[in-house]
Amino acid sequence: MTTALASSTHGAAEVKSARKARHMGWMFGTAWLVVLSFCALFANQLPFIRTYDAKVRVAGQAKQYGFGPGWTAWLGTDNSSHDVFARCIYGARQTLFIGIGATIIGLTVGGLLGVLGGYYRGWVDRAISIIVDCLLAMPALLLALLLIQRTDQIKETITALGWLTRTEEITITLGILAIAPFARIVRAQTLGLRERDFVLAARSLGAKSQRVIWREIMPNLVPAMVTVAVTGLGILIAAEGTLAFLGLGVARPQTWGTMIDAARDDLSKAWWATIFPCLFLFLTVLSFNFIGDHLARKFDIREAAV
Amino acid sequence: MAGTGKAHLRTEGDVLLRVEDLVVEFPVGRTGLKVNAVSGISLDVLRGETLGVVGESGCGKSTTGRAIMQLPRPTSGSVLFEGRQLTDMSGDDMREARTRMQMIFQDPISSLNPRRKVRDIVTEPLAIWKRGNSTEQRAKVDALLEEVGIDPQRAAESQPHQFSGGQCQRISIARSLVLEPTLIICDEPVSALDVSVQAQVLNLLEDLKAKHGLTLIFIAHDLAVVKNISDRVAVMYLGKICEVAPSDDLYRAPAHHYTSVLLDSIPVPDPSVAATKTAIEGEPPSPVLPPPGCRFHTRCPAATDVCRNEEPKLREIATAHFVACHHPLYGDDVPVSVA
Amino acid sequence: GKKNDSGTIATNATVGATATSAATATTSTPGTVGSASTVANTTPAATTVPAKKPVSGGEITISGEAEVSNAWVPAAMQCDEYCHQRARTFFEPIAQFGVDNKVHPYLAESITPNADATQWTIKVRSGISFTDGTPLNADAMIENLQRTGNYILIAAEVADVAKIDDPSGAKNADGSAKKILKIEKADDMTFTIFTGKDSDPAQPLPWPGFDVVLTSQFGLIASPTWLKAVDGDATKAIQPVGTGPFIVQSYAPHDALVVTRNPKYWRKDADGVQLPYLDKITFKVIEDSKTAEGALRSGDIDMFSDSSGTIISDFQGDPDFPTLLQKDYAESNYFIMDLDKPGPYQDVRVRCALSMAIDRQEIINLTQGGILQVANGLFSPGQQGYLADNGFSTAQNIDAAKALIADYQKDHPGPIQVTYGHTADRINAQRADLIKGYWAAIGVDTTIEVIPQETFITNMLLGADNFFIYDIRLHSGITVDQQNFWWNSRSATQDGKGLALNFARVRDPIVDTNLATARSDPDPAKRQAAAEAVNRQMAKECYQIPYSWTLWGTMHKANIQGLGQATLPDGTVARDGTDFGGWFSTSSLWLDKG
Amino acid sequence: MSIAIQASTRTDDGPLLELEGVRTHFQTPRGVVRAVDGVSLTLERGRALGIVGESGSGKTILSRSIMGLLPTRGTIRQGSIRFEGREIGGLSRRAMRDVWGKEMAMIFQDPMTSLNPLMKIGAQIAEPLRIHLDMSRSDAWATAERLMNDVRIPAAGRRLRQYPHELSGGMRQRIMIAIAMACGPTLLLADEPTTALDVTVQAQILDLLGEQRRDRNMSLLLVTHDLGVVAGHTDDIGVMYGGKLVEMAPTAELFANMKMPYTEALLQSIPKLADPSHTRLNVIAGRPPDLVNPPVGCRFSPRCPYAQDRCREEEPPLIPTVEDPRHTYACWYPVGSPAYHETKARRQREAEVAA
Amino acid sequence: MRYFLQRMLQFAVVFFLVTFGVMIFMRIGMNKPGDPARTMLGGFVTDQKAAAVNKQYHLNDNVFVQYFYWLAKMFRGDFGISVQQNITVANYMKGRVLVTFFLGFYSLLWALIIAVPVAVYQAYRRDSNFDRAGNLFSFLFVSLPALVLAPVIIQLFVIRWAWFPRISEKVMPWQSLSGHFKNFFLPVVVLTLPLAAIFARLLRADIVQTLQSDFITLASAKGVPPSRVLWTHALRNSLFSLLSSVGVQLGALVGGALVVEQYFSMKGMGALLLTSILSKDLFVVQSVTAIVVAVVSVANLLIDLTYAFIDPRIRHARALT
Ligand SMILES: Nc1ncnc2c1ncn2[C@@H]1O[C@H](COP(=O)(O)OP(=O)(O)OP(=O)(O)O)[C@@H](O)[C@H]1O
Ligand SMILES: Nc1ncnc2c1ncn2[C@@H]1O[C@H](COP(=O)(O)OP(=O)(O)OP(=O)(O)O)[C@@H](O)[C@H]1O
Ligand SMILES: [Mg+2]
Ligand SMILES: [Mg+2]
Repeated sequence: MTTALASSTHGAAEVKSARKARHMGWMFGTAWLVVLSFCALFANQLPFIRTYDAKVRVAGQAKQYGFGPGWTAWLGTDNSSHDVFARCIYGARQTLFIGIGATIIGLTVGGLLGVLGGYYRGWVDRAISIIVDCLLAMPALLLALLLIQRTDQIKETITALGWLTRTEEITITLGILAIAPFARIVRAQTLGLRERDFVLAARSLGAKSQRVIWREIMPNLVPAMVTVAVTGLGILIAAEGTLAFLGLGVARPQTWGTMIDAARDDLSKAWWATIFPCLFLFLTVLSFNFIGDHLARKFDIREAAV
Repeated sequence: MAGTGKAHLRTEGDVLLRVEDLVVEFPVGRTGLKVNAVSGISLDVLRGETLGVVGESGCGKSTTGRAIMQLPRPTSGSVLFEGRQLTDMSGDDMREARTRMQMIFQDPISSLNPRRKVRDIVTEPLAIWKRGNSTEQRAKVDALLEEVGIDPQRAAESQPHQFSGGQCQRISIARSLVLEPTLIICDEPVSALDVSVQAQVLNLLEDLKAKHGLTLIFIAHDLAVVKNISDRVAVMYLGKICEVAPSDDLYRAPAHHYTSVLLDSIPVPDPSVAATKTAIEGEPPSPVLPPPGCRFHTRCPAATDVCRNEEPKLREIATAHFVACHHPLYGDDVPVSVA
Repeated sequence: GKKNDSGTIATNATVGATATSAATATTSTPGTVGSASTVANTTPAATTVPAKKPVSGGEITISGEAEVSNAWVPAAMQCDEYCHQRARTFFEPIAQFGVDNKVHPYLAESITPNADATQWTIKVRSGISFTDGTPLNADAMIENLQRTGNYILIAAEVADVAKIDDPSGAKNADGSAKKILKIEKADDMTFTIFTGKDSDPAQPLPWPGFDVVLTSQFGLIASPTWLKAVDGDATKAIQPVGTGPFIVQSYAPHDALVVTRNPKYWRKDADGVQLPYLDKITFKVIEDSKTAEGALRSGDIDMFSDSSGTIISDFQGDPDFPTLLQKDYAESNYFIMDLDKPGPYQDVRVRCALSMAIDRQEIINLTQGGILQVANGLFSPGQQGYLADNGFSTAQNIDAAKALIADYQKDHPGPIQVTYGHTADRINAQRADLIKGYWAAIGVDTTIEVIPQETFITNMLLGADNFFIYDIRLHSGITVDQQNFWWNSRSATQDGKGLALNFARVRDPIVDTNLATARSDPDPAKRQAAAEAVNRQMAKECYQIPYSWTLWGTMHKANIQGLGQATLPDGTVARDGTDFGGWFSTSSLWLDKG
Repeated sequence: MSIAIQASTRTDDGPLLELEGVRTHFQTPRGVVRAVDGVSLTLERGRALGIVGESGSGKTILSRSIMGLLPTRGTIRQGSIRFEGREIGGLSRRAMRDVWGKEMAMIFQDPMTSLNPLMKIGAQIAEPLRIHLDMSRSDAWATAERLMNDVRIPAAGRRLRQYPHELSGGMRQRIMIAIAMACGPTLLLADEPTTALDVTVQAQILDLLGEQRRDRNMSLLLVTHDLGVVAGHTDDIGVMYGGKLVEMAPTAELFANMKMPYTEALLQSIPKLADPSHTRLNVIAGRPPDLVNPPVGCRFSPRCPYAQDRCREEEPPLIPTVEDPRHTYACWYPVGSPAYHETKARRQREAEVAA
Repeated sequence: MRYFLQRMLQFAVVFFLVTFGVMIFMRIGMNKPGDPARTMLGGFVTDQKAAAVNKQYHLNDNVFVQYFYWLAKMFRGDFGISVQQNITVANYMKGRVLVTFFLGFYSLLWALIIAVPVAVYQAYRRDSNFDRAGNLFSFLFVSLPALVLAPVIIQLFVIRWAWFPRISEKVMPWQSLSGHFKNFFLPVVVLTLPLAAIFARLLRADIVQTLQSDFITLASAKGVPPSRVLWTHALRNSLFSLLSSVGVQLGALVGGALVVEQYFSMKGMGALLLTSILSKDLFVVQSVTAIVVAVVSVANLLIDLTYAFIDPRIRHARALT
């Protein structure tokens, strides 16, 4: 037989290597987060991590930026003579706590609102949409500022909230910010799911709405929620840093945001004190983005791209 | 056609389901307009019978099926199932009643929850109604799966997407049988399947029907399929019934112009059959603004002024053969009304 | 006469807010007889002797920290350092300090006390008018003094000025007669102010240092015509009118104040050149000192004042940007405790233990550029009552601190928990972080609260729930008399019962008696001894935890001349930074274009 | 391998389209999908060829391979595609652009998604005219209106200015045909043009296609899964299974004398109107082959009731029947062969025993 | 039209709820018996001033009355007065509005100018090196908050190379074009990069999706050249996410401006909001928030209309409703 065409494999190699690149991003993200979480969780036990308050002294004296990156202090020391590496790890603890806490709040409340609105439609949906619209109409940062700034007075007025620490305030605030986007995405997904025949099938089997929501719809929302949560985590962590910059961060234990903000003006003097926390923040956000992107691809959820 | 009337409803025999003047309307946004999806349909099904419903896309077949299940509840009309009026049943009673009737959907993939294991899906009805303990449930489900030709072992560990379309449709069928319903409404169960698989599923339905003493309402747009499985066929057009007859009668001698056009349009896999007769012009009008009089008059070759103004009623033109047409292909024209 | 205990709190301070440190409240009094010799103002060599003659013309940009709310009405300003800096370009005081640490008349031609210093007669300088054309006379000054003297913050400063019922019969909100200062006008250009213990006109109180008050916000004189206009329309407050060397051109809060030369200014320099030299000054707001540093270096601004040791040390020895330092009579940086709060602060052992746990030099090294001096109390060098050794231990002594804590825990078992508050600022946060570390080392658990600036001060004044230990900067000045209301138990109002300017709620009879002596005793030696006694007593009780004394620096481009060279009408060189550290006169500034 | 057939069907001009051993494979994470795996066929001018087969048998990919409209990524193409004697299999997309629309046109399955929703109908019909024939805007639109009249769209002038969503499915499919006709191509590839339409409309569209084809002397490659559709509307039929062409013949010949057990089974599994209701249907057991790991030997062998060992080992070539050289099939034991009858009889006996 | 009215109604509801919410929120703890003005102004105000403020703003009335008075004033174009700064809010914003407007306008514009061609080309050459580089960069910039980006940029361009001023002045283009550029460039860069990255990612994904649709294949099958397929057929059909994202990002831009203004010491609306929130400047917060909400909502409405302009289906659906 005549073979007028040589095999034309145009693009095949590219596809492969692109897939590989994406895979690498995902692998990197997971690896980074696993190592980071491990160090953060066991910071007190791990021998190579100094304690939070330990000072690395130069000739017995605490010194601002006494050490650059090196053997004594891997990532140098900060303006209070603390080990930047150790602080980054403790910062991870704090930052991840805030990020994950906020995501859980946003996901729970937003997810619930979204599911209810999407499932029941009608006035429930309209009411929820208005709440969501209101939350979205306010620029997020503005809302955060208002919330945090007012907590003192709120705590005074609503004494039941007196136990809130700054960390928890910020966590809750960021959680509130996350509600609207989560609710929107979940609602959109629910709207799609409720039209699917298996929901109709469940109802025709006599399942109650509650059961339909929990058994049929929820499990199908999980991929979207996880994906959006992961991507959202990156955004929330960055948001925490921004709040720190505006003076509304958590002072102690320091978050990455606080660390960056504390040292950023000494960049020319001691680049390490800013750059390393920046790097931690950046890599973590990047990791979450990579993983989010991977999940979005895997579950084919396009909303998460935002 | 496109007629109302209840002449075809039977009084004798074991009537399992009797639908009268079923109307379903959907609002179009907030315009105040509405989609007249189903406009006054009456049907009945005897116990053990298979009723086929055919019609073009959008004529309201699925809506009829769902309205019978009260999902959603019809705008008006009555649905009498096993002697009980479903339309004004309370929520909980209705949920209970739904266990006696089940539905199978067109898209086998979409009708199974993609995130659950197949066996759980099939067990779900039993779990909802807490029938039996888990071993009993399991035994029952496994037996059913076996019966529809799915390996229970594989079902226990796989999710729907690991099965082919035909297999998914079998799983749907198994699920609908678990609660031992008397009536199954099949909404185009084979439309999404390849011909070879379609035959498998049709045969399976026939077998199960005989074995479990089921009554079926079989909705499809493929006339050959409907004919194959049904005892009696109702032809729908734009939310109305135009003809009801035992299936062999209907295909041998269609009385309604629409039925005849429909039959003529079907491409026959046999080159020796003369090429299609002239197809009718146009497409079905929008159900938002259905034409007055006979709804088919806009496309009917035999339409007259009567058809444009007056809605024909279903009437018997041969034994058990009912048609809603002023000028049927055989039988008498409707006597021109005096008014 | 009867003691007036109607609840008016004697205040002679303005409490302002700045971003770099917790709170500043400063007053200055000249060294009264006998203490002036200890005072010297430090100016760097670069600016001490101007080799060249000043030239007129040119404009400069000055920056300062965030503003607190401002009305530019002397009777409503919450004036901090940067506020004074700007207000004094268009308002002028009745009197001002010279580098000789004596009060010199400014808008007044003379200020004369009677023999026992219970009546002060002021003669207004003639030939001056406000920039809106209103003439300056006795009526104008009295109008201003009456208004400002009744302003809640200034009222405390003039608490020992006699007050009488308002002759117009005006009433307060609670129905009591409205009080005005007892000021008697002699003629169009002369009037007399009377003192009275606790405002009681029947008990004239000898007050040898009264004239100091006239150099402060109380003495700033604004156009009465404009003041009345503001009464009608509050938004006119952003276009203030005074007699000063500059006229306000535009004001945008939290952004910029632009002032231009007052062409009809009443003063000329020694060579007869019309003052001021500069055509225009733009005052910007740059909240962050580091940004200001960057802006100065990149040429976006020409000068700024700052009290951050880190910033000042950055500029030390930089020939491109000379620095003028003000380090005497400095404020103290310390941790203040609300002694009213139940719990560990009530116990001197805990207070002293907390103090001993701290490594002061380390705090200075890490948060203040290493250039500040370790403080042993609230009396900084130069101030009346300063003692090199007041019995206070400034060295870190963890073991001793632990011992004290252990001792305390014998009586009060259980963990010791303290709450520490600071304003949202990087250096303060860094210090908080360090403090928590120090206190953790002696087994004290610290909760850190970040508190917004306004809340911070309100909390201290009103004694809010979360006011426990604060990082604060206060108490500049020269005499202990100026600190009277800060430490006097009269102003230690209980939490929730009103404003307490005695933030720490110090209620100590020894402190009280000595403060009274320091105000009115005619014998300077006794006043000095009283001051030292206060210092020792507070050190012994560890009422506050001092760690360093403030240092102010004014960094500027090398071509800016005349800084610290301003003269008073009588020819004496004026002393900048009184009332509040850091501010400087602008009338003497000129640009060296060569 | 199909030299004889080609020789006998060649007209003076030579065939319009000749495919030889066309293979189109995709690289996927699962492995190489052999979507089209060695298809050879010839299409004469003016004739209509129907391609039938089950879902996934490679019909769409075959027509796209001819058109050269495959995704570039991960596609491996082999074999020769000659169009009007010219090899077009290896042409770049740039070179193909002159062929597309002008000489070859295509109609897609789903009329709902095949038109650009944001462009006016007129603009979409006019687009190829302006590109290929350099028409002015007004000329192109006038021609577009004429084309719309040709495909019997009422009120064409008004419709020109409408958007696709304002038209029904049948109308849109007519528009698609108008677009395909615009530049007078010689070959029209129609991929399941009526699957998404109602039967009554399907009949209209099929008639329209046939009519246009005859009027313009076009060749038509009609891809469908419905044997009924090809039976009435094509001259020849090719049956595809698992990426291969398993049987090909003139329409009448095929129905009268089918050789492949697959073709037979396919036909038998369709319910027929002529049969009384409740007629038991014949069933093809099993599932279509996985194109990543196709069965060895004949691809139908795992499902074929007549399969022998040879079928499972050796791949049958496409050979002509004795009766009609235009009828080719790929089967070791075709319908009517002794082995076939033997197996059939055995099956029957077994069934009787079981009953 | 009906749709438009409906949107306006929705806007009104949201506007009322948000502004009312903000007011309530600002007054939590202020409306306790006693002296709201004092709580708001700190402990130092005179009785007269406190009384005057209380009276003028009805602070002792219930919140609904307060809200009503405030709203009535807003509608008369009177945004109120900054009680603390003794300046009308309108005056306060004057000179600041333009700063933030230019920041937002330039960032949005540049983000689109960068993102659109990049995304189109990426989608066209999917999985090519260009695409991968584009993806990587967009990932990097999406993951770089201003917190990280601004210090580095300032360090390099301002401190190290001194190309740009440390604090950005409000130089308007009509005052000095080069000065305008110098002062706005860096803040705009900090805002633009992440924005462009977000836009590019969204748009690329959408175009990739669109390129797989039948009508694109049909366009190719008609012989339409790739550039026309991309820019006319694919791009227009892929704008939905991008446009809605522009709407979402508008709100985020206000937040971004707030941060960037802080970094570059620009005195814009963001800085104003920050100071007024921190200093509890009630009416400034309320009015500026109201304005921001209104602007963001109106912009979203415009985006909605734009989409209807692009997509006849939406126009059609809306004509029905
Ligand atoms: N939930 C709904 N809301 C609005 N309109 C609906 C809804 N469901 C169905 N319709 C409309 O009602 C009419 C009948 O729909 P139905 O699904 O019953 O038709 P069908 O005969 O089943 O068609 P097909 O063969 O396409 O399944 C259609 O015009 C459809 O658009
Ligand atoms: N881009 C692709 N990448 C990988 N595999 C593909 C691709 N396109 C098609 N295939 C595979 O090629 C095989 C043939 O597909 P094709 O679309 O030609 O089938 P078909 O006969 O047209 O089916 P249908 O009747 O469902 O349209 C299928 O198995 C399909 O999964
Ligand atoms: Mg249907
Ligand atoms: Mg196909």
